[in-house]
Amino acid sequence: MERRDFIKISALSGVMATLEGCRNAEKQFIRFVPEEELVPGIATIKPSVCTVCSAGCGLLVRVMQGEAEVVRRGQQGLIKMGLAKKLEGNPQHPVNQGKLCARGQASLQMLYHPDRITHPTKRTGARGSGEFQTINWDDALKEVAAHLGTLQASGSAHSLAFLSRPLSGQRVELISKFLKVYGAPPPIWYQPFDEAVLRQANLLSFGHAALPTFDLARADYAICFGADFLGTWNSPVAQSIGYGEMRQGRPGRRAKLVQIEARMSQTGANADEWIACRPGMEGVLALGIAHVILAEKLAPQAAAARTGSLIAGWQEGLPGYTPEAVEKQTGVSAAVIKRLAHELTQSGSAVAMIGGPPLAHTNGLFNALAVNALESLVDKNSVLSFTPQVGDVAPVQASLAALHGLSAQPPQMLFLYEANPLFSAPPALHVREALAKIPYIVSFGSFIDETSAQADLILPDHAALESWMDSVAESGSSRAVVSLAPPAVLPLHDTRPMPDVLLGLGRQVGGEVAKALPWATYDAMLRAALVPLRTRPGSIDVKTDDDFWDAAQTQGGWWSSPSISPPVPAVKRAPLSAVSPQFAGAAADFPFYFLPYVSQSFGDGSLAHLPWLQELPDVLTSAMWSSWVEINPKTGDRLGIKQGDLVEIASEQGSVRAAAVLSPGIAPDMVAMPVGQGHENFTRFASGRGANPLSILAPLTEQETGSLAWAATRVKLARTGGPEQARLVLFAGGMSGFPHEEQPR
Amino acid sequence: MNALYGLYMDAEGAQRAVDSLRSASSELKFRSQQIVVVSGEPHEGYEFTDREATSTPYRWAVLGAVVGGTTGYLLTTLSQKSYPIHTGGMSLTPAWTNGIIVYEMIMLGAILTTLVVLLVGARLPNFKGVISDPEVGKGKILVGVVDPPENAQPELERRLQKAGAWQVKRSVTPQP
Amino acid sequence: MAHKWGMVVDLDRCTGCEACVVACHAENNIPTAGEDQAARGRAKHWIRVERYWEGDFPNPRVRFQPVLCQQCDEAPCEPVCPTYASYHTPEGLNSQVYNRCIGTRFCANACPYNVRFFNFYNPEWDKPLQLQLNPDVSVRSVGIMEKCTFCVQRIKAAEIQAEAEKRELKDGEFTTACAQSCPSKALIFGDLNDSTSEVARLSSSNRGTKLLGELGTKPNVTYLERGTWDNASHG
Amino acid sequence: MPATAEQIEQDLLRPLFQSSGKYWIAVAIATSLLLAGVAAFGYQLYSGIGVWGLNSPVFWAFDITNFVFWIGISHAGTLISAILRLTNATWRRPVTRCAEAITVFSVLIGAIIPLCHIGRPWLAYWMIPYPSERHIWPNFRSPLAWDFFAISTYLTGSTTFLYLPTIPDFAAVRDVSTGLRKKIYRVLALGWQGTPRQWQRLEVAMHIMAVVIVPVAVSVHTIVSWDFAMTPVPMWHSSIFGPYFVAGAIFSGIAALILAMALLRKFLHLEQYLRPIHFENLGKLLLTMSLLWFYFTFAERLTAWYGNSPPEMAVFWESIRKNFAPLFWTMVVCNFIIPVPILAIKRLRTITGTAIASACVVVGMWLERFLIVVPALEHKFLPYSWGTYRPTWVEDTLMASSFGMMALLYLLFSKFVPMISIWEMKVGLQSHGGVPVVVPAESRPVLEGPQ
Repeated sequence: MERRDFIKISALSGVMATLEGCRNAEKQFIRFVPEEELVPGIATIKPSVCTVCSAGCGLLVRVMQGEAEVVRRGQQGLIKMGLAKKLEGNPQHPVNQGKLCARGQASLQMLYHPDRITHPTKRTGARGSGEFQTINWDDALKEVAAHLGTLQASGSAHSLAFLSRPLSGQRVELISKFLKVYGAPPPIWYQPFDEAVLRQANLLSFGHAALPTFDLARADYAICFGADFLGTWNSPVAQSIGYGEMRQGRPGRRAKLVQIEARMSQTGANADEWIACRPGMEGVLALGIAHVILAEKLAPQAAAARTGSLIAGWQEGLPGYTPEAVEKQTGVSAAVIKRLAHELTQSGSAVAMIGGPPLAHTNGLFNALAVNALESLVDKNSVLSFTPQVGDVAPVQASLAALHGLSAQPPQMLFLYEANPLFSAPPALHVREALAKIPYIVSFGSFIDETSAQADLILPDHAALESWMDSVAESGSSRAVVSLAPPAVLPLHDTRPMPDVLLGLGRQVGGEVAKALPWATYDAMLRAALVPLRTRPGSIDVKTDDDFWDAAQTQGGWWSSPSISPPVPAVKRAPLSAVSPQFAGAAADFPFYFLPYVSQSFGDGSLAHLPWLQELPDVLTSAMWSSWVEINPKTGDRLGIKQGDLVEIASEQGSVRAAAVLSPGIAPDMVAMPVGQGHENFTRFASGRGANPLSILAPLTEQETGSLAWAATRVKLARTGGPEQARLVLFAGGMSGFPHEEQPR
Repeated sequence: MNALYGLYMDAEGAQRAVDSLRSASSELKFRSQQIVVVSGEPHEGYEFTDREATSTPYRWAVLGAVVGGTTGYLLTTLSQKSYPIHTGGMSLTPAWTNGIIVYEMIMLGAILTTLVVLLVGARLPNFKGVISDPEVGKGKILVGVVDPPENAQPELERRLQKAGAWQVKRSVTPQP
Repeated sequence: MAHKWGMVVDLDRCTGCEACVVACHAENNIPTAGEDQAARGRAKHWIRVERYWEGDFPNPRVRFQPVLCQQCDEAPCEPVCPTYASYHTPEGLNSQVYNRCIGTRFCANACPYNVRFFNFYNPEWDKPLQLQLNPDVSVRSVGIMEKCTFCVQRIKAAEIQAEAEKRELKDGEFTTACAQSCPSKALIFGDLNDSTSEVARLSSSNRGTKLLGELGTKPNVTYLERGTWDNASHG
Repeated sequence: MPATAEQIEQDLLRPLFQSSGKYWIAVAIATSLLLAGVAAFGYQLYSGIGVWGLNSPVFWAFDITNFVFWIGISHAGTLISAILRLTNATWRRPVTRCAEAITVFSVLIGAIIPLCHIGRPWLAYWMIPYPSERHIWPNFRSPLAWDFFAISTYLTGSTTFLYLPTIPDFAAVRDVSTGLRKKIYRVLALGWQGTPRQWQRLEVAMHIMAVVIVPVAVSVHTIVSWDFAMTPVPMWHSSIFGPYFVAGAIFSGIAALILAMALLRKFLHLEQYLRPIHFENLGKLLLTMSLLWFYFTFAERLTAWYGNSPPEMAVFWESIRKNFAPLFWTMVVCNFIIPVPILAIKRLRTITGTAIASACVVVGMWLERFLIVVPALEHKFLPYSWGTYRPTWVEDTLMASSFGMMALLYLLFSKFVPMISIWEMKVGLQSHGGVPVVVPAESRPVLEGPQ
């Protein structure tokens, strides 16, 4: 065969793949040519920013030419354009260093999702009926501007609310500024699994109201209280990179990982030692370990004097926390506690981490402070640090209080951006009722979900890859990181980027607002905000602002030269003494702790609409397309529940049904459900699939910070049907599951 | 085509008839090839049947087997050699597996030649001039002379009768 | 020098995050089966992370084991194919020539690792999802087998590049989609014939084993067993 | 008891000239089954083979089970009749043709099934070795390529083996029939006349064929077994498979033959030709094979159990104790527990008895093939990748239609060809001065030596 043929071939196959997709693909086949003889096409690589979670990883987008149906000036047609084919990590980016998690890569499907909202649409039917009609942008914007005008004129500007998922970077600035000058209260950031408790604890213990950064490559021993830091918590990619290093990156020096949790997470599955601790007692366990260290003088007490000062009785060596006493409260044997204490102090530099469920109890802050104290007691090598920030922008805090406020007095007008409280907030918070009372709701969402289905007007945002993206890394790096990227591809649909729409609205509203937001488009605002970084020592060393701006775009952002901001003396504060967690539901009626956990595939559920993630087998259960409840086999035997049976999980707030998965990795007195499925209305791939554990949560909050205590609900179980009712799709073992494969060796 | 023939109850009679016809062939001016015997089933142990015995088909079958085997060998090795393809660790022309193909081809060769040899040897197919008589199906044996010389017919008829014919017929056989 | 592509899977680094799985879907145009087909065992994952439980509560242990085509030197899938659809490339890959495949599925049965997948239907993508399809990779039609190719399209691209620049391929200048995405660097891809390459170095590690090596398939994927803390700490 | 050749000819030609309403009903049923299968296959072609219950890792199931089953059945005729011919067992005469017919038809079906089961049936011809634009030849290393050669050889051979001894009977029909029928049979008879020369050549040819067809038959089923034994699949990769499959094939073949004979005897009123002695003798053969089958099964299982390699034991227990246990033990009952007593006890070894035993064996042997194919594929080496299999209606229909096809072909055959070789029966008469060969069993050995 000749090179010329190859080119024909690759062209053919290219056209076939991009245009035809699957249609009679066989007819398109170039016959008899081995795959390895096809000549690849030309790709251009463009930087972008991952917005799936708060970690803010840097992306490289593989863009190749193709033909797409697009909308231009209301006209639909086929044009040749660059199409994003694949998302990779940006090797230069300090956070993810060229790596990318499953969720980040799958976010590519958000761009091409068949159920994206392609035009501005106006509600025609009743709220939530899902009846919308297309309108053009000018009318839509006029309408919103009119509402804003009348609201301001009637002197009730304060009753404009902006509900969004926690954002990062200049979008936060833009929204906050807009509301401020307009005269409205600050934006309401909501997501179910917020980190308010940990930020507060870190502020108290270390003087940083931020998520911690762990340089695991420096650790010889890691003890982790509940944080799924390899899966979904904080900055998973960065932490996984560090994990790889601490395992096999240093010849002859392999760190030990001890995971303490009552339900085995993906991280727990990788631990050398997995210890089940009674839920909410993690803090006590930490102090028990600290007690041994202090009592046996295994480490200089001074090391933790600062952080310890926040714990009652620390100075006296925690008399109340003898291993035996702690064993009673936590269920972890005294011998193990002692051993852990010795291991922690004898092996090089250790680190203690906390995150996830332990913080989602009514005593979350105490648990956090206790582990922080232990951390500073054993961390000789400053494995823990905080990512430096440019300026003093505090990370946005998702606050349940604000959501409460929304329910308390519903505003006159609501902007909605990618937050979906109707799915992710416990019904007990009555968000649905609140929304019903709001006369006018505008959503910027790209998809119809439970909440945006309530909107009166939808102004669909560009997909991330179609927009100017920026974000600031809160953690995961020893450098200050500002990620930035221009659009990677042209827009496919008749959508507009939310920031530009907001700026436009500002102009139309005029007055103060227009003055405060002088920028024509968002990139102008970005440039204005970022260019000052040129003078700071960092990844870009150029003379002029223009060069800086270009360099930042090609590099995918700007990052400072390495420098870690060490923990600073703790805030002076009345020491906290052990508080035992409160649970909703009496142990007699509701015998099981209920743990809704962040799903490996769907995060908090906002990714359930991506087919790649729906078909991604959960790594521990191998389940796809379904939702399930994890039950200890012994509990299963006791209640006559078998693998795949349909089980009803009932709390005081209500009940959900899911398929049972018998897992040895969960305490007999606990059941756990992944969050993400159970959407009533969220695209063809997620709607009406499985059950939503958040919908049976009690509205308990963490006492000190008032954030949702999502692990503090108790439930009861009952078998309500066989496998045929509960569609549990497992990848392992095809149709019927094999819960306990043993390696044939 | 017409024929003069007698029908005989059993092989002995047929044998006698065949003998007397043959002895008369020279004086009555017809070739012994014109003598025809037809039966509804094979008979053994008589001169007129066993003189046809032969073992050539066996030799042909063996030859066919050899040809078939060679074809198989060439088919495999030649195709593998002339279109060489990457086989990882495997040899390009593996004797073990090719042997199986060769084996099957040997058998096929033998079968086909046997078939051909039979058809040729039994003068099949042959759709013209088939002499048959319904009585043959009922167990009689037909012995006669094809296209007998006119003047010889009375003598032939006599001889057939003398051999103990159950019946003697002079037939213009309709083309079957 | 001829290349010999191989991979190392470090079970001690693998966290089971399955970034590799999505990466593979995106790179290789693997269609989503959908719930019903997945329930019937037709979900396609060229690379999968197997999970094995050992022991029970309170001391359960889990071992993750990414399994992809082992690209065997002595591949059982190759000799059984009557049409040479599954054959051995000059660079030692087990290639599946889709166009030659008539779908006997014999190769899939012969494969001890169950890493070959069959197209039970023509693949379908709801528009405009098909715009994501990678033009460098054929879309497989109904009735044929498919499997991990070690991202042969990337290999080809790199080789053409190097050829154009008149130079040898450098170790790590390209890698497979799965290895590229793997956050903990549990997957390392490279040229086993290049003694200086990382993959060559690691595959000779004393933790190295071959998956089902006892079958004598001579895989080009090496698994590095999990380490234990005690061994590491005490020298 | 047919005394004369005339009688024989009348009796055996009767079915060709007159047939009952029952016959046409049977034909109708068989045809509709066949058509249902054709429809199902069309549906499968249209929507993809996904309409089957196959999945990963169970890539073969009903399709290959039926393939092996029918190829197995095919060992009824050719092998048996060939052996009986070579050993010159004269009681074979009424048996051979219906046996050989079974062979030809079941090989035909067996050869069709793989064409339906491949992913792209329209490309099946790529199996044929010929210089093509693809610049590639079949891979002669592949057991499937061996299958292709073995089965086509076997089909050619058994067809010839069936046709040759039928020529004189075609001639007989030709001579007694008129009109169109005469024309047809004139062609079929190739102008056979019945001269001593022709008889000689025919018998020699039959002898050669009998010699050749036996090793072919053996090789065919050995090669079928190699489709499994050549792969490193637990419980497949075993050297016993060759003989095991051949024995099983003959086993099921004889069973099928007995069943067919019983039916023919009843519906074609051949009581005087297919007599207890035949069922008696075939019954004894079946008994032998049943014992042999048990021996092989035991040997195979014992080796696996004693070897105790985990992957094999997974499959082993799956079939003996777990999901497949019911099927497995049904198989044992059908292939051994029921047939052996029936066939061993003389009093039970009647026509009905042997027919019942045979019916069980046919079922049992189908199950055996299923239990060889599916449990092993479901439980290969890596437990995470295990699967389970359920057939769909499409597969059920296709299977049913394979039986329908068999029935139809057989029915039509019995309409066009005397199911018992007329001339061979006549030879039987003549060689014993009018006394038919088939005399009561008690007075004769099972197989008689050459006379």
